[in-house]
Amino acid sequence: QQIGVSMSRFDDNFLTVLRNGMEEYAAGLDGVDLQIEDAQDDVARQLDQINNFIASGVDAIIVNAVDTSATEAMSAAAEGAGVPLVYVNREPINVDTLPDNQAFVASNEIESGTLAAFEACKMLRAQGLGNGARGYMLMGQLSNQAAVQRSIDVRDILGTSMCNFITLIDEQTANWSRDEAQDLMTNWLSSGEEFHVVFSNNDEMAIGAIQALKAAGISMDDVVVTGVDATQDALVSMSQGDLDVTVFQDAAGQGSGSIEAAIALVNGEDVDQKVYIPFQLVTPANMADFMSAN
Amino acid sequence: MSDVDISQDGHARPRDTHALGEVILRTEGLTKHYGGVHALEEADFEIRRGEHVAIMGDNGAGKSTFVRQITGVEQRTRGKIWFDGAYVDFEGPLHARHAGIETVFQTLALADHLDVPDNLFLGREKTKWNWLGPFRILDYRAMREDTLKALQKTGVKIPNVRNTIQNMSGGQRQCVAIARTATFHSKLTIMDEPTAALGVQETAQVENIIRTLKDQGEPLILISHNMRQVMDLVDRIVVFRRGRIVANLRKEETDGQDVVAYITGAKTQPAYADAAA
Amino acid sequence: MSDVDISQDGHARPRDTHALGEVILRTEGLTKHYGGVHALEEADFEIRRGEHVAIMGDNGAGKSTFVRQITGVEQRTRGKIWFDGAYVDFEGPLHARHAGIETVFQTLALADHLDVPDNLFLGREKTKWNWLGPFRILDYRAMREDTLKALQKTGVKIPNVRNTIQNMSGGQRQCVAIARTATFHSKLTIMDEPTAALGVQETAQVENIIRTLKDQGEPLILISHNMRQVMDLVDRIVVFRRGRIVANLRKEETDGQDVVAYITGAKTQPAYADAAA
Amino acid sequence: MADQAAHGVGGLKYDHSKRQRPAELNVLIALFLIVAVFELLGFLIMDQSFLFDSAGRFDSIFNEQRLQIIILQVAIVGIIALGVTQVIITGGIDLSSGSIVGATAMIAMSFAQVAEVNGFPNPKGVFMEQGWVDLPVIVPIVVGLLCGLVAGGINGLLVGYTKIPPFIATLGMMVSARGVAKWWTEGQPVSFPTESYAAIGAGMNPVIIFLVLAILFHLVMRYTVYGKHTYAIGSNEAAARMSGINVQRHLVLVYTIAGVLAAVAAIVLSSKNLTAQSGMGVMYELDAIAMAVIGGISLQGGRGSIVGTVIGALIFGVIISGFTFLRLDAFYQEMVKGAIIVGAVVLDQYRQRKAAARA
Amino acid sequence: MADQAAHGVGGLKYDHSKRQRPAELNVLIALFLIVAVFELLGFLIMDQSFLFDSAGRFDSIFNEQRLQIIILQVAIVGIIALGVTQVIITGGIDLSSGSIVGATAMIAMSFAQVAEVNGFPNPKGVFMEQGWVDLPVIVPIVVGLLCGLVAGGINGLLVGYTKIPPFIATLGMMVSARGVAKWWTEGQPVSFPTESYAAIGAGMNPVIIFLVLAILFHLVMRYTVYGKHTYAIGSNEAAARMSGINVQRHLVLVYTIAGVLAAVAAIVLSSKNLTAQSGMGVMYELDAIAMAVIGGISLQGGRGSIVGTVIGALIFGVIISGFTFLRLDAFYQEMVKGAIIVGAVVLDQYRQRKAAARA
Ligand SMILES: Nc1ncnc2c1ncn2[C@@H]1O[C@H](COP(=O)(O)OP(=O)(O)OP(=O)(O)O)[C@@H](O)[C@H]1O
Ligand SMILES: Nc1ncnc2c1ncn2[C@@H]1O[C@H](COP(=O)(O)OP(=O)(O)OP(=O)(O)O)[C@@H](O)[C@H]1O
Ligand SMILES: [Mg+2]
Ligand SMILES: [Mg+2]
Repeated sequence: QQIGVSMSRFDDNFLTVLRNGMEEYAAGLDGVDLQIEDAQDDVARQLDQINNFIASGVDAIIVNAVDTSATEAMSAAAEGAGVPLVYVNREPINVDTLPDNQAFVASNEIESGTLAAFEACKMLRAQGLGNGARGYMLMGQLSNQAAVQRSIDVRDILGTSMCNFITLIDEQTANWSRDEAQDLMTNWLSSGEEFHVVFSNNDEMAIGAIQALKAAGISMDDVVVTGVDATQDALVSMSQGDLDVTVFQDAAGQGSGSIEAAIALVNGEDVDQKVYIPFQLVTPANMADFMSAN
Repeated sequence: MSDVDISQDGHARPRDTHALGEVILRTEGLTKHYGGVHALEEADFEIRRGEHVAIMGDNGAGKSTFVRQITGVEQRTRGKIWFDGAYVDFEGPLHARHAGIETVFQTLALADHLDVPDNLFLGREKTKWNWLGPFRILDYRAMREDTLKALQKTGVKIPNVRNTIQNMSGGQRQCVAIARTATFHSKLTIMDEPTAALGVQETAQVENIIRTLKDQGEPLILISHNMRQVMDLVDRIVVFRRGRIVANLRKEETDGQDVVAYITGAKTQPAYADAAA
Repeated sequence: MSDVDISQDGHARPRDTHALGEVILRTEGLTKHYGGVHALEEADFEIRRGEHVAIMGDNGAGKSTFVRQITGVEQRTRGKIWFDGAYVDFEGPLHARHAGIETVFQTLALADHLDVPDNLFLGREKTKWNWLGPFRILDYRAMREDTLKALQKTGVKIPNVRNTIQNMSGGQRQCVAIARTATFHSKLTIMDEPTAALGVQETAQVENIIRTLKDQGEPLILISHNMRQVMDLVDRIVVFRRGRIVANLRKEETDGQDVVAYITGAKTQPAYADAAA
Repeated sequence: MADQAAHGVGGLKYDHSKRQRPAELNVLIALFLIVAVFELLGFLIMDQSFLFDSAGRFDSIFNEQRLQIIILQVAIVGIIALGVTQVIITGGIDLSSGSIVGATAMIAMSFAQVAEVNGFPNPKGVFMEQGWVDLPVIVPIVVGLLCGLVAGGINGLLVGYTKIPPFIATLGMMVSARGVAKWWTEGQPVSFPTESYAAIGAGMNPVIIFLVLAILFHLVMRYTVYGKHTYAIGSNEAAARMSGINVQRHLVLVYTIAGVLAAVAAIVLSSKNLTAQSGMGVMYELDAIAMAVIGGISLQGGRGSIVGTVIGALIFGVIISGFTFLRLDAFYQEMVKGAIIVGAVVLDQYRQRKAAARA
Repeated sequence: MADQAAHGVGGLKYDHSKRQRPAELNVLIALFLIVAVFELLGFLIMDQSFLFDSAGRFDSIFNEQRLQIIILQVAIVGIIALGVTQVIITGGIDLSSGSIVGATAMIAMSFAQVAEVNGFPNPKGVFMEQGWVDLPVIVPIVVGLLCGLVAGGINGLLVGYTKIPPFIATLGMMVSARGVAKWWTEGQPVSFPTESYAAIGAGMNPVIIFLVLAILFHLVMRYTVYGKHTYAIGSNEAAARMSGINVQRHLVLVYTIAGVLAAVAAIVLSSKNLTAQSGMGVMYELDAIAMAVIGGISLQGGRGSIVGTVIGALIFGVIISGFTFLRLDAFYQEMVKGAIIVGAVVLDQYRQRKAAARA
C-alpha cells in the first residue's frame, strides 16, 4: 500500500519526531510504503502535493496541515478522487463535516499555551509575586497558526482573575528561532526593565532567551521561563535548572496513530474519525518521564 | 538689445545683438562643474535661424558638456539659456526634444537589444489604434519601410535591419543615430561628431544631409574635429579651449591654420582674452 | 612556399611568398558568419615583421570582424591563422595578448568605473609582494607616474586621472586605450580606428606614436577611414568590401582616388575578381 | 522595393535561411529533455510511464490528471511571473510579489466571507460586526486588485522617481507588505469564502486565467508601444530617456501591472485554497524570477519574453510532479531540484553560445 | 613632477578642494539620522534615551549593552555580507549564502559534539557510533570551512565557466544546500557542542571576528590585484577579458571566498546558539544583500565598498534595536522596517544626485 504524507515542514524539531514515528511504524508493517513530502509551510504547496499524490495513484494520504483553516480544499480534493485522507497533529477546521473516509489524529492546540502559562502563573505566585509580576513574551512566526494560538492562550490566561497580576512589558516575534530570541532578549535587557517571567511559544526560543539571560549574568532562579515541545535540548536545560516549564505532545504516538487510521480507512474498516491526543505539562518534577520520549 | 536678452546682472559680455526672434538659441554664462573639474565656464553662445555653426576644440575641451547642458541631459551649475525666444530650463532631454531640439549624441543613445527600426522610431513610434493609449499597436511595416528610406540617405550598408544594434559595426550604429535625427523635422539640430566612425562614402552622404538642412533653413550645431568638413559646411566656427569659448570666427574670415592656432592656444580672440587667462 | 604555408587543399590563392619567419601573421580562408550575416568571407591576409598595413573599407565591410577573429575575441567559422611562425587558435583575447598581440579595439574595452591608471594597467598591474599571489599589493604610485608619462605621449589633456573612465570625453577614452597599447611592447600591434574621436593635436600625436613603432620595427595593422592618415603612415593598404578582401595595394603604387575606387566597388583587383563577384 | 530585399540596405551577403533560432526554442528543448528523463526513469525505476500512463483510470493515452496538476501547480506563480518578466525586462527586479500575494489574499478574502458556516455565525468573520458578509464577488475582486495596484504603484513610484535600485524598493515593499498581511487579522487566517468567490480558483480555472493573461501579455509585449518601451528601457535606460521616452512614467506603469498581476494571483490562490493566510506567497517571488530566468530572460534587462517564462513555468511544474512520481525522498528532491534548475539554464546557455556571440 | 600637479595631464581647471565626497559618507549620515530619530522618539515616547541612557547600571554615559547588541545581532549576517559585497561588485549575486550557513552549521556542528550530557550519552550525537565525539575544535572548523569552500567553489565554477546567470547558479545552490541541511540528520537539530567550540561565538567574539574580517577585506579590495580585478569585472566584463584578466578563474575565487565567509558565519552562529538546525540562515542572503545595497553598492556591479557594507549592517542593527526599544508592535515593526530600508537608500540617492551625475 502506498501512502502519501505531506508534512507542513521538515526542519521543525517536533514534526521531525512525528515523521520518524511514522517511518518507524510503517517499516514494521508489511507492504506499506510511505512517500513523505515537505510542504515548506506553504498551504498552496500542500494542496498541490495532495493533487500530485492523487495523480500518482496513492492509496491513502496523510496531511500534517500547514494551516488548519486550509483543510476544506484538501478534503474536497481527496474526496473527489476517492482517496482516504487522515489529518495528523493539527485539528482541521472542517472537523465536523469530514467525509466518511477521512479522519484526524491530533491535539488541541489551545491546550499547549494554556498549560504552560498557567503553570508559570502558579510558580510566580508561589514565589510570592502574587501582587505584581512583569514579563515578556517571545512569539513564533506570526503567519503561523500555532504561534498565533499559543500567544492568544497566554494572553487569555493573563486575563483570568487568578493570573492577572502578571503584566506583559512587551511581546515580539523571534520567528521560532533560538538566535533571534537570543538577540531579542538582549535588546530587552538593554532597556533595564525589571521582569520575572518569559513566555515562549516554543522551546528553541526559550533556550535562546536563557542563553541571553545567562550571558547578562542574570540568575535563572529569578526568572521563570516557559517553552513548548519538550525537546531534548529543553529537557537538558530544565535539568540544569534553567528552563522551568514546557509542554509535551506525543509526537511518535501521533505518527503511528495516523498510519494506523489510514490503513484502516483503506481497508474499509471502522475507525474513530476523531482521535484527540492530549498535551502534557512538563516540569522538573516529572521531566524524567519524558527524557527519551521526543 | 534683443528681447531674449533679459540678463539682469548688467554684466557686459561680448556678443552680437540681433533682431527680435532671429536668434534660435542663446546661452549666457553657461557653466558646469563636475566635482572639482571645471568642464564648462561662462559660455556665451548664440545661433541664428538657418545658421550652421561648428564647435571645435581639443579632446576634453568641454564641447559635449556644452551639448549636454543645452539639451537638459544634465543640470547646469549656473547660467541662462534661451531657446526659440523663451527662457528655458529643460528638466530632461525629453523636454528639449519636445521644444524642438534634435540631437545626435556622441554616445549615440541607442538601445542595444532593439533592432534598427525600433531604435529609429524610439519614443515616437508609428502606431495604429491610438485610443489604446500606451497599449496602442505598433505599425512595424510602416516603420521598416521608413527606416530603409532614411538609411539610404546616409549611404550606410546594413544587410539586415532586423538585427539588434549591439551587432552593428561602429559606423552602422552612428548612421542609425544620424538617420533618426534626420528623419524628423526640428527647430535646431545638434550633431556631436557625427562622422567620427564613418567611412569615406558614408561621410560624404552625411555631409549631403547637412547641406540639405542648410537648404531647408534649419539651423545646426556641428561638433567635429575634421577641419575640411567644417570649412566645407558651416557659416561660423566657435572654438572651445579648456572649458571656455576662445574664438568666434566667420568662415570667410578664417582658414584652417588660423583655427588650429585658436584650438592649440597659440591665439586667442581679444574679446575672449580674460576667459582664456 | 614558406614554411608557414601548410595549406592542404592545394587551392591556389594569390599571395606573396616570403622567407622563413619573415611573416608575423597570416590568415587563410578566414571566414565568420553571424547567423545569416556573412561578415567575413575567405580572407587571405599576410603581414611581415616591421611592416605597417592599413585596412580600409566601408562601414560594415567586416574590418572589425577580421580583428576579432585574429585576437580570439570570437571563434571563427572557419579558416586558418598562423602567428609568429606557428599555427594558432586563440581561445580568448588573453591568449592572443600572451602570444604578443596588442590591440586597441573599436569598442575600446575600458572598465567604466575604474580610473585612468587602473585601466591602463588592467590585467598587468605593477605590484609589490608578489608572493601573495592574487592578493599581491598594487603599486599605485608607480602606476600613476607611468600613466602620466604614457598619456603625455598621446598629447591628450586629462585634468584628473583619478576620475573614473565613464566621466571622460570620447577622445580622452580613446587616448587611454591607445596609451595602454603603446606602453607595452608587442610582436604585433592592431589599432581599430584609433583616431576616430581625436582632436587635431591628439591625432598628430598618435600618428607620431605609430611612426615610432615603425622606427622600432614593430609591425602594425591600422584600421582607419582617414585617407590622408593612411597614405602618410603605412606601407600597404588592404581593402575590404562586403566581407571580402578586394585589393592589396602598395602605397607607392596607388593614390587616394584609386583606393576609393576599390572601396566603393568601382574597381577590383584582378587577383580578387572571383571574391568580389 | 521587393519584400525579399526589404530586410536591409545592402552590404554583406545575407542568408535568410540561417536566421538565428529564437531563444525560446532552446528552453523548449530543455523542457522536452527533462520530460524525457522522467519518462526514462519512470520505465527503469517505477515500471510506469510519467505522462502516458493512464493508470487504467481514464480513457486517454495520457495521464490527464498529471498533465493537469503539472500546470495547475505553477499557474498561480506563473501569473506572478508574467508581471515579474516585464519588470526584469526593464532591468529591474520585483522581490515584493510574494508578500503582495499574502497581503492581498488576506484583505480580499475578508470581503468574501459568508455569514454562516454550518448554521453558526462564521467564526473567522473579519467584518462580521460591520455586516460586510455575503457580499457580491465583485467586491473582493475590486478590493484585491486595488491592493495590488497600490502596492505595485508605490514600487513604481519609488523606482521611477527616487531612482533607488529596484532591489531595495521592492525589498522594502516585501517586508512592509508581509507586515500588513500579518497585521490585518493579527496573524489569524481568513476562511469560509462565498461560493462565487470559491468558484474563481476552482478546478482548472487558475490554468485558464494564467494562459489567457500569458497570451494577452505576449501580444502586449510584442505588438504595442508599451512593450517596445519596456524593452528599450532595459536595453539602455539613458538612451531611452534621450530618445524621449518618459521613463519614469513607464516604470510606474510596469511595476503597477506587476502588482496587479500579483493581486490576481492572490485572489486565485485564496479562492483555490478556500483560505487566506498571512504567510501565503512566501518565496513566490524567487520562484517567479526563476521561471523567468529559466525562460531565457536576462537580469541585465532588455531581453526575454513571455513565451519563455511560460515554458520556464512548465519546467518547474514538470520537476515538481516528476519528483513525486519517482517517489524521491523530500531531502533529495531539494538537492536535485537545485541541480535541475541550474542544468536547464546551462543547457540553454550552451546552445545559445554555439551560435557564438560577440564578446 | 610636482606632487600637486601629479593628478592629471593638463586641460581644464581642476579644483582639488571640491573633490566629490565618498559615497560612504552619505550612508554614514543616514545612519546618524536614523539614530537621531530613535533618540528623539525615545525622549518623546519612552522618556528614555536610546543610546545615552545607562539605566543606572553602568558607569558610562552610553547604554553599553545596547551598543553591543546593536552590532552583535548583525555581526553574523555581516560576515556573510562581506562575501556578498565582493560577489555583487563583480556584477553577480549570491542567493545561496543563507543555505550554505544552514548546511555548514549542521555538518560542522556534528563534528563538535560532546560525548556526554549531564552524565548521559549525548542524545543528539550524530557520530556517536563512530565515536567522533569530543574532537579537538580544529576538526569542526576545518570541516565547516571546507563545506563553504566546496559550495562557493561550485557556485564560482558555474558562474565562471558555464556562463549561466549568477542568480540561477546560486539559486540552485540555495535550494540544494538547504536540501543537504535537512538531509544531514533528516531534520533533527544538532546540539550539545564541546566547550572549545562553544567558545568561538561566545560573548562579543562574533563582533571581533566580523570587524577583523571587514578590515582585512577592506584592505584586500582596495590595495590588491584581487580587489582591482573584482571591480574591473563588474565594471565591464568584456573589457576585463580583453585586457587579459582571467575572468573565469577570478570569478571562481570570488564565489569561493563568499562561500568560505558564509561558512565562517555558520560556525560562529552555531557556536553562539549552541545548536545547529537545518532551518538556520533562512533569508540571511536577502539581509546580507540589503546591507550591501544600503551601503551604496550597485547591483550592476563595479561600484561599492566594504566600508559601506559595514555601515549598512549597522543601520540594520540600529533599526532592530530601535524597534525593540520603542516596543513597537511586531506587526508595525515589519511595515516600518521596510519603509526605513527604502528611506535610507532614498536619502543616499538624493545626496548623491545633488552631486549631479552624467546621464
Ligand atoms: N560626469 C563627469 N564627471 C567628471 N568629469 C567629467 C564628467 N563629464 C565630463 N567630464 C570631464 O569634463 C571634460 C570635458 O568633457 P567633454 O565630454 O565635454 O569633452 P569634449 O570636448 O566633448 O571632448 P571630445 O572631443 O573628446 O569628445 C573632460 O575633461 C571630462 O573628463
Ligand atoms: N555579433 C554579430 N551578429 C550579427 N551581425 C554582426 C555581428 N557583429 C557584426 N555583425 C555584422 O557584420 C558586419 C561587419 O561588421 P564590422 O564591425 O566588422 O564592420 P566594420 O568593417 O568594422 O565597420 P566600421 O567601419 O563601421 O567599424 C556588419 O554588417 C555587422 O552588422
Ligand atoms: Mg565630446
Ligand atoms: Mg569596425
